[in-house]
Amino acid sequence: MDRETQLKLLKDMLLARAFEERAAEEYTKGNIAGFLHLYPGEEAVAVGVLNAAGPSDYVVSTYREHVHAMLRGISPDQVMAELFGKKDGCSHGMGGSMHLFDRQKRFMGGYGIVGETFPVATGIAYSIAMKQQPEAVICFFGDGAVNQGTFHESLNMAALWGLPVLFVCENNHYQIGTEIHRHSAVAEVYKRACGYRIPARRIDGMNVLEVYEATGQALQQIYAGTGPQLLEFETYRFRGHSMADPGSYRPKVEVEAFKDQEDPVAIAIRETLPCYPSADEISAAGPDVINKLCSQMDNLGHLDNRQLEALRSEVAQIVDDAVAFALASPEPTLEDAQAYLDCNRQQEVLI
Amino acid sequence: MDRETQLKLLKDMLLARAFEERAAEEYTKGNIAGFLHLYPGEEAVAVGVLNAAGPSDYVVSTYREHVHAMLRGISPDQVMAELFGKKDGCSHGMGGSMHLFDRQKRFMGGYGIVGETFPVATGIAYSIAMKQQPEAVICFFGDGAVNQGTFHESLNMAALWGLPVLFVCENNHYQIGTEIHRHSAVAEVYKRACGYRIPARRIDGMNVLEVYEATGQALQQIYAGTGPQLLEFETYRFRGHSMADPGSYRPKVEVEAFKDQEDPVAIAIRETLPCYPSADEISAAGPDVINKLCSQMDNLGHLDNRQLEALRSEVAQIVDDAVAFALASPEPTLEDAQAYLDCNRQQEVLI
Amino acid sequence: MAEEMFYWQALNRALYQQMEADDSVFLLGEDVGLYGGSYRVSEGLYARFGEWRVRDTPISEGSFTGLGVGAALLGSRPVVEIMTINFALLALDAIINMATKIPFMSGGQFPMPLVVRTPGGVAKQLAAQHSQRLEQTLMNVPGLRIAVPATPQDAWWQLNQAIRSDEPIIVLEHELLYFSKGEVDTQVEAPPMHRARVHRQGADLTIVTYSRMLQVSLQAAEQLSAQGIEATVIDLRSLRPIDWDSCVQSIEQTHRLLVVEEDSSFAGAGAEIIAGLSERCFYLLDEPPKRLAARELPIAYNGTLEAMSIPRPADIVAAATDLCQTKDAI
Amino acid sequence: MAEEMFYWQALNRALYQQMEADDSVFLLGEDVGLYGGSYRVSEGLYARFGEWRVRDTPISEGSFTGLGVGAALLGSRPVVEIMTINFALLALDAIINMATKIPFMSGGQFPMPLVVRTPGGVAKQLAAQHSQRLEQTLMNVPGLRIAVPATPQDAWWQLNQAIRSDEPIIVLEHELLYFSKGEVDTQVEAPPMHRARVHRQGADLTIVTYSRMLQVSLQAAEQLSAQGIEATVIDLRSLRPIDWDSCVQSIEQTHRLLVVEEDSSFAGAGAEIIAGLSERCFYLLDEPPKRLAARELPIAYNGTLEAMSIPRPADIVAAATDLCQTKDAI
Ligand SMILES: Cc1ncc(C[n+]2csc(CCOP(=O)(O)OP(=O)(O)O)c2C)c(N)n1
Ligand SMILES: Cc1ncc(C[n+]2csc(CCOP(=O)(O)OP(=O)(O)O)c2C)c(N)n1
Ligand SMILES: [Mg+2]
Ligand SMILES: [Mg+2]
Repeated sequence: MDRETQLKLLKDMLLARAFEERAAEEYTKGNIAGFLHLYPGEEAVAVGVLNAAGPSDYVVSTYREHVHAMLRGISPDQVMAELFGKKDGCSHGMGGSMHLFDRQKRFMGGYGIVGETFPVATGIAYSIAMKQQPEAVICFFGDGAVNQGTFHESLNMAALWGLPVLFVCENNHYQIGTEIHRHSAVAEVYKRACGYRIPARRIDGMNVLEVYEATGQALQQIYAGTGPQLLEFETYRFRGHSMADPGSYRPKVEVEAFKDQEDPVAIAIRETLPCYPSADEISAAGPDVINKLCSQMDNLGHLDNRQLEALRSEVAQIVDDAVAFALASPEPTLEDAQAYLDCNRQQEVLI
Repeated sequence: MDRETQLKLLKDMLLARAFEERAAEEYTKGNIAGFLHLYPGEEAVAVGVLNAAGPSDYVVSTYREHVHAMLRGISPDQVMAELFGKKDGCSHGMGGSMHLFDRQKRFMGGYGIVGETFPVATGIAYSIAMKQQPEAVICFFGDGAVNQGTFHESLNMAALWGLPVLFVCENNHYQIGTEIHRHSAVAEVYKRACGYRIPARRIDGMNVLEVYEATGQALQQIYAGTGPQLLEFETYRFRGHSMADPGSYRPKVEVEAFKDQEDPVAIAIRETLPCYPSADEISAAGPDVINKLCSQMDNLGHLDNRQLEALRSEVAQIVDDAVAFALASPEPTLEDAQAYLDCNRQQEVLI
Repeated sequence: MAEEMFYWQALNRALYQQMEADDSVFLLGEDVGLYGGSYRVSEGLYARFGEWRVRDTPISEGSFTGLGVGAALLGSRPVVEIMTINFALLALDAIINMATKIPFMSGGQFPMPLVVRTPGGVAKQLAAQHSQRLEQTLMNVPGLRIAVPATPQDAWWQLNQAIRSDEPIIVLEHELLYFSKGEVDTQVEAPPMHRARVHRQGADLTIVTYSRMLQVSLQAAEQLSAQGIEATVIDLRSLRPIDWDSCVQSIEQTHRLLVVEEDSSFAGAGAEIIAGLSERCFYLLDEPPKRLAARELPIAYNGTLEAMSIPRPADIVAAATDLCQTKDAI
Repeated sequence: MAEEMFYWQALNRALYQQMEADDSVFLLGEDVGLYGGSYRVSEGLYARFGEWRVRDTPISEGSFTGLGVGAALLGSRPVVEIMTINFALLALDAIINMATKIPFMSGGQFPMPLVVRTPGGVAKQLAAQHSQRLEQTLMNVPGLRIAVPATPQDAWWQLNQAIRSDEPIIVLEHELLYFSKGEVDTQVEAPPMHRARVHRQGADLTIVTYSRMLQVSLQAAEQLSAQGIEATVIDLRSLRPIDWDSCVQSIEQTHRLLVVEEDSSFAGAGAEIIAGLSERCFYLLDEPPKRLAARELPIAYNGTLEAMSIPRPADIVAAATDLCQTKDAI
């Protein structure tokens, strides 16, 4: 992979992380309310998948979708404004954090009811197939969503009719507080696809490069008309399920282990910096990989560390601007709300 | 297998066939109404499975369950009376053909909404498991039902918690008018169990002896506490989906092929009669297996053919009696209906 | 111009017309294709339009209705057939929490040209699980429309309108209406989908009803007329929105209101009709408004009990007579 | 004897008491076990009773509710928690077409001691998909009971009663009530589950309400009192059946009726309340009965719009004032 792509991936991950951490802050301040599900820890999945996607592909996501939305080109301004419930948000303040939409960007929504993404994506794919377009739908879902009946029903239909869907499981091992071995009889999500004869792979979701490559391959096959594919990305969320969740059901040691050794942002930094540390250097770095690695790089006086800092401030600026934009945006009115509901009412006037 | 058991299986199948054909007649006469789903062609499944079941096992079935009910010991009188909507029916005229129940016989109901048998059976099994009883639940369903979300959800839970359920698929290849390759991405139903790590086998459902043996083995394992199992029985229904269905979507040649060569009653007769015809004799018999085989037997002057006739008249008598019983039974009243609904209301009086 | 046909035929023609006119219209549901639909509604369409536009589905109501929602997001115009409304209980998330919410939640970006066709009601001894009447469940959903055609003409008009509309719409048919016959004029312009229709004018009381109960009410009105009571019979045609004006206009004449519905009384569709008209016609009514509905029981399989469970012409006559007792006194 | 506690604690205690008393009671739902329930209702029970009696489930609402139905057939007493009512749309077949039909369809052979607990209503900016109010959907189902505890005391009473009952019962809680506080007397005998409670007596109008709108109505009643209007506030406590007598008795005094509900107006729970009371109190009412309900819109995420979408104390005051305009004239 060329260094430019790698830098793009790194920047996307840094922005994702910065955006989400800022959203958490704004939630604490009271600027954001409702359920707020954040993405830190899982960045490699969205960044890898959506950088590999084509511009005419459609995306269907869950309530944990801020990063997915931004990666499809919805501006951080519009996403942040939506989290603030403002009129300039991408759903004009009607949807909030869980329901980002952008018709033009083919971002077909964040869905709040677990399991809804399956039929929606399958329906979009049906429409594509009817029109015989070389497009695909990317359908995101968590490990917990796999046990919903719609997973089964939709995958069967998608396979039966050869629909162009890439099913993407963000397996962070938890359905809120329930660990995957306590919610799934088969804990390897990709194996679930066997019941539908859908090609499936499990990929390290902490490694953005692997995610990017696997996605690209799968999409090529889908464009070629071979029907749906499923990719399972193993990942981990660093925060609680939502801002309302203290996350106390997870052993601290588990959380630390993932944070220190597997932070996808750290991995991306490592992979992007040209002076890649040796296996020895990494193991010498001990558990606190990110910081140690960064300071090691720093000590070595790499130019790229400055570049990294530049990236960090660039994304910080983007996030600051987004918050300013959101704060400045007006609130939608009741008339707006009525008009949004009536978007499907053409000229007709009801009694 | 001892001859007595075989004779029992044969008699059960003959009764099943005679009962159902008579039900069709009574429907035409107007004594039975609503949806009437008949079982001819599939007898080997219910007869094999339920003869292998233990007396303390529970059974959950679908709307095509007259035969299952009788095999659990509900009298043909009570079943026929229920089809007639009479008070002496096993559901006192409230349920009809699709909703036979008998608490004492552990016949836990016929369910009319496709896919309901899965969670009901799983719940019964949960209750058994809580009480640590050496009992099992037998859950019947069709090939079409496999695509309902509840299949997936329930099998996952049953496997996850090791519940004592025997999932029994009566694969007659059709979901009303839709052939299995047009409704399922994977047409081998037993393969669907792989997504849950549930042991599964496919068995010839036209061969009652194989059905009986496979069921016995599966139940022994379930009693031993190894969790759920799934058996797929390949079978065929000779009639339309229900009395309202002309069945014209099926190629005539397919129907004839199954009827002539695979009639489970014919197979049971063949297997039960001590003078088992040779492979040559069978193939010489040509496509019209049942009749030719019977007349061959007859020509040979076998005692057992008389026994067969005796069995036939015995079941004919049982069915005649059932119709007479049903005709004589009174209709339930509105007060009865209210009392049935209020069975769960203890002494309490509502405002 | 008008032609006599079955209700199912009127629906069939409407589907044909819309599919001919617009490639983005497609049907899906169990046995709609090769089999031609359980009630023949899609007969002949599979042969004409092929499997992509007339799609036989697995038994997966929740997801194939959701598939319709997804396809509608791309501008397709899916017509989902749920074989009977009993199975719609499995598809309510798709209808209520997806189809009707997306246009709003997206801030107006996604219209939802989805039609869900399904027969509801009590048919002939199908027993409790197959005798759902879910109209009131659907009525409480902002952003949803419910058309309830009671005649072949309305079936023709309303299905055509529903497919052309960008709103999510339930076309609630009735199993016992499919083989009823009536005149259909396919050329005349349709009234607005939600406009009620006065089927009969009478000065003594207003009967408000919908779907199959229209026929039962019209029979009762004939009998009442023989007794000297003249009823106005209004077919709502739409349960969301309700055409209040037509009802109020009639009550201005009759001062008496009887609502006849097939669902069970408590919190049924009639509750809204009574409540809406009590609020609007408080000073017009001479007598307490009355509901005639199904009993508060699941539907029994037994035929006699089944028949007793929902309003019959005699029940309507009795209720109307009762309501008009004071008529001569005034 | 009485002790102050949170609503969730009252529910928690009731669960504990019933599980201690009867081995056949068990809980199931998402995160009810190790996590202790999203709203703490099952806190501590997993440690005390173990995984078989406090079962964390996969996200499979349709089937785990159906599992409860199956277990109830064997005499177990399942308490199914559906994390929020929004997900109950996926479980309606199990509730409506299984749980409430089986006792009847089996000819009275199988009582159905199933409890489904779930919080409904509009909470704090959870947006359209998480702001369902399904009370009217459940109200139209014969054979189902719906308890709507509005106070910790009722939560304690009604959950205890529901678990002991052999009927299928929905205990409809409210996300914004879990952390409300109140006195709970665990020793005093409970009134019948469906009995309404008069929370406040006043001669000028009757406000009938339920669940969280009780608190809002009581606030409004205080403000009204300051204006010289005295309202009776009735908490229905049960939406099926409804205790009509308590309402009628009050209207006999006040002659004015205002129904306050959180669901949307058209065909909501209030439709039945207005209809039932219009039928019963036609000659008692001085003014048209009035409903105050949520707007006919999905709930917006935006906080200001959300607050404007459901009744606030000021809205109730305005409606009541309006209704009592003629008071002095009489
Ligand atoms: C049908 C449904 N049931 C329950 C919930 C509540 N809920 C929200 S997120 C969630 C866990 C989902 O887990 P998973 O699919 O693994 O996604 P993750 O949150 O881990 O990304 C649950 C139970 C819901 N939103 N929808
Ligand atoms: C949820 C649901 N959808 C549709 C139906 C209508 N229906 C009744 S039986 C049937 C086909 C079932 O096929 P299968 O499971 O193979 O059982 P079979 O009838 O072949 O024994 C259908 C679609 C139903 N009863 N329930
Ligand atoms: Mg997860
Ligand atoms: Mg079949």
